[in-house]
Amino acid sequence: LARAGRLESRISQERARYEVAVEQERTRIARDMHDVVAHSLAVVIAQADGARYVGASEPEAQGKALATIATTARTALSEVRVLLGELRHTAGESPQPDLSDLTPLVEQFRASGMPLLVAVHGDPIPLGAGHEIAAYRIAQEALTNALRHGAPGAPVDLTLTWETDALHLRVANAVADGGGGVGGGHGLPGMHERASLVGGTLDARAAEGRFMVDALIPAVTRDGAS
Amino acid sequence: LARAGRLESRISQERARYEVAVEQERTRIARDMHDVVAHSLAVVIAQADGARYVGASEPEAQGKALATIATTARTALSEVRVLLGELRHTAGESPQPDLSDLTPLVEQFRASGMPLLVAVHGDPIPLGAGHEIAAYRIAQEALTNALRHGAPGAPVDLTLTWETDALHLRVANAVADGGGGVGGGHGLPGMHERASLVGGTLDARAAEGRFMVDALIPAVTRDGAS
Amino acid sequence: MRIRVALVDDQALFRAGIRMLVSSQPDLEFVGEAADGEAAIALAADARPDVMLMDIRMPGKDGITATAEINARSNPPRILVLTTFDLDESAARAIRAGASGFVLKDAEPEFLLAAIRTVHAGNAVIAASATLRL
Ligand SMILES: Nc1ncnc2c1ncn2[C@@H]1O[C@H](COP(=O)(O)OP(=O)(O)OP(=O)(O)O)[C@@H](O)[C@H]1O
Ligand SMILES: Nc1ncnc2c1ncn2[C@@H]1O[C@H](COP(=O)(O)OP(=O)(O)OP(=O)(O)O)[C@@H](O)[C@H]1O
Ligand SMILES: [K+]
Ligand SMILES: [Mg+2]
Ligand SMILES: [Mg+2]
Ligand SMILES: [Mg+2]
Repeated sequence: LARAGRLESRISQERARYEVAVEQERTRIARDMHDVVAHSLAVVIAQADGARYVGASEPEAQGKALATIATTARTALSEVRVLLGELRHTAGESPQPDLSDLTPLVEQFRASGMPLLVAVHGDPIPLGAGHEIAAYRIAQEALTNALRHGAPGAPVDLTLTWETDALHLRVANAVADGGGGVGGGHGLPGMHERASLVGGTLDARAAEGRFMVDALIPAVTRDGAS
Repeated sequence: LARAGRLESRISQERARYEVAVEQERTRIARDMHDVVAHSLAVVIAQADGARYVGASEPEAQGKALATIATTARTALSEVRVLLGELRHTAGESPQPDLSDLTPLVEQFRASGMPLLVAVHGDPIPLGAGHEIAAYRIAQEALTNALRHGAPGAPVDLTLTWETDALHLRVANAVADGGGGVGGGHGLPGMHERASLVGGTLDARAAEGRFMVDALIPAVTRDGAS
Repeated sequence: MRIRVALVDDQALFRAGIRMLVSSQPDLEFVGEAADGEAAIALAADARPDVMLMDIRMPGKDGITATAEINARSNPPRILVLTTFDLDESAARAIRAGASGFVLKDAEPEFLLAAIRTVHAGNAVIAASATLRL
C-alpha cells in the first residue's frame, strides 16, 4: 500500500513537471512570436514611413525600401509559421517531443519554403526519452537558425547518422551575405547545454561560406540516467 | 462514502472541462494569430512587390502602396498585442476570466491605440461565474470587432449598465468606410451563443454609420444554474 | 538652427527607415546612429545631438542603462525612448533613468516627429502614441 502511495505521488510529480514544461514552452513561444512579429512589423513601418517621407524626390530610396519590406515580411511569415506550428504542437497530446516528431518538424520547415534535404544513415538505436528530447530541440534550433541566418532559398541539409552507441545529427546551410558571426544569441548556448546535459557534445562553426552544427547524442547506457 | 466518490468524480469532470476550455482558447488564439499575421504580411508583401514592379515610373503608386503598408503593419501589430496578452493570460494561473478581467482587457485595447471610453452605471450585483465568463468573452469579441472593423482612430464606447437583476453591456463604434455588413464571421454567432447559454440576449446591428452590440446578461437566479 | 537628432537601435533596417523620416524634415538634422548602448554613449559625446532616440532592448548594454549613463555626463541630449510592447514597466524605468519621454515604435510618423520637437523645446512627452491619441 505504501508502495502504491509512492507510485501515485510520483505520477503526480511527473504530471506537475510536465505541466510546468509545457507552460514554459508556451511562454517561450509567445515571447518568440512577440520578438519576430514586433521586430519585423517595426521595420516594415519605419521603412514605409521613411520612404514615404523622403518622397518622390528620391525614387531610388522608395524602390529599395519596398524591396526591404517585402523581404522582411516574407522572413517574418516563415518564422511565424514555424512558431504557430509549435504552438499547435504544444497544445496537443504529446507531452515532450521525441525523435518521431522530427518528421512533422521537417514538414513545417519545408512548408515555410525552406528547401530542406534529409538523409539518414545507419541503424536506429533507442536513445532514451531525455536524449531524444535533446536531439529534437537541437535539430529545431539549428533549423530555425538556418531559416533565420542562412542564405535565403539555398538548400539546407539535415543528416542523421546512427552510430552503434550514439546519434550524430548535422545541420548545414549556406550563410547569408554578411552573416556567419557566432555571437550574441541564446540559441547556440542552449544547444550546447542540451547536448552536454545528456553527456553529448555540440560543435557549431562557420567555414567557407557554410554554417555547420554537429551534435553527438549518446544512447543512454545501462548505468546512466534516462 | 458514495457521496465522497461522487464529489471526487465531479471535481475531476470539472477539471477536465476546464482543461478542454483552456486548450480550445489556445487553439483559437493560435488561429487568430495566424489569421492576423499571415493575412497582414501577405498584404504587405503583395503591396511591396506590386509597387516595386510598377517601378519609379509611377511614383504616386509607390507612395500609395507605402501608406497602405504602414497602415496594415500598424493594425497587425495592435491586434497581435491583444492576442499575445491573451496568450499570456491563458498561460497564467487564472482559470477562466471574470468581470475583474475587464480592466486589463480595456488597458490592452487602449495600449493597442484604440481610444476606448468606458462608462459604468448603476450598482454592481453578483452574476455567477459562468455568467461573468460570458460577459467577459462578449466584451472581448465585440471590442476585437470594433478594432478590426471600426473606423480607425474613432472612439469606441464600452458601457456597463447594472440593472437590478442583470448586466447590460454595450459596445458601440463608428463603422469603417465600406464596412457594416454583419455576415460571414464566427464572432457574432459565438456572442449570440454565449449570451443565450446563460439565459441572456444579444443584439448586434449597424445603423447610421455606427455598429452597436447590446448584450443582456441576467444574474444567476436562486434556482438557476451557475 | 536645426534640431540635431541621433538614433540608437539594434535593427539596421529600422534605423534606415527612421533615418529617412528624420532626414525628410527641413528643421531636423540626422547626425548619427548606433546599434547598442555602449556605442550610444560614444555617439552622444561625439555627435552632440540635441535629441537622441533610444531603443530599449539591445544586445550588450541596453537602452535604459545607456540613458542613465548618458544623463550622468555633462550636457546630455534629451532622450526619447522607443518601445515596442511592454509599455508601462519600461516606460517607468526609462523615465527614472532620465528619459524625457517614450514613443511606441509604431506611432504615427507625425507623432514621432512632434515628440522630437516637443522634447527639444523642453517639454517632456511622457506618453506613448496610444495614450496621447486619446
Ligand atoms: N545556421 C546558421 N547560418 C548562418 N549563421 C548562423 C547560423 N546559426 C547561427 N548563426 C550565427 O550565429 C549567431 C548566434 O546564433 P544563436 O542561435 O545563438 O542566436 P540567434 O539566432 O541570433 O538568436 P536566438 O537567441 O533567437 O537564437 C547568429 O546571430 C548568426 O550570426
Ligand atoms: N464593431 C464592428 N464595427 C463594424 N463592423 C462590424 C463590427 N462587428 C462586426 N462587424 C461586421 O460584421 C461582420 C461579422 O462579424 P464577426 O465577428 O461575426 O466576424 P469577423 O470579425 O469578420 O471574423 P471573426 O470570425 O474572426 O470574428 C464583420 O465582418 C463586419 O463586417
Ligand atoms: K533634414
Ligand atoms: Mg537562433
Ligand atoms: Mg469578429
Ligand atoms: Mg531592439
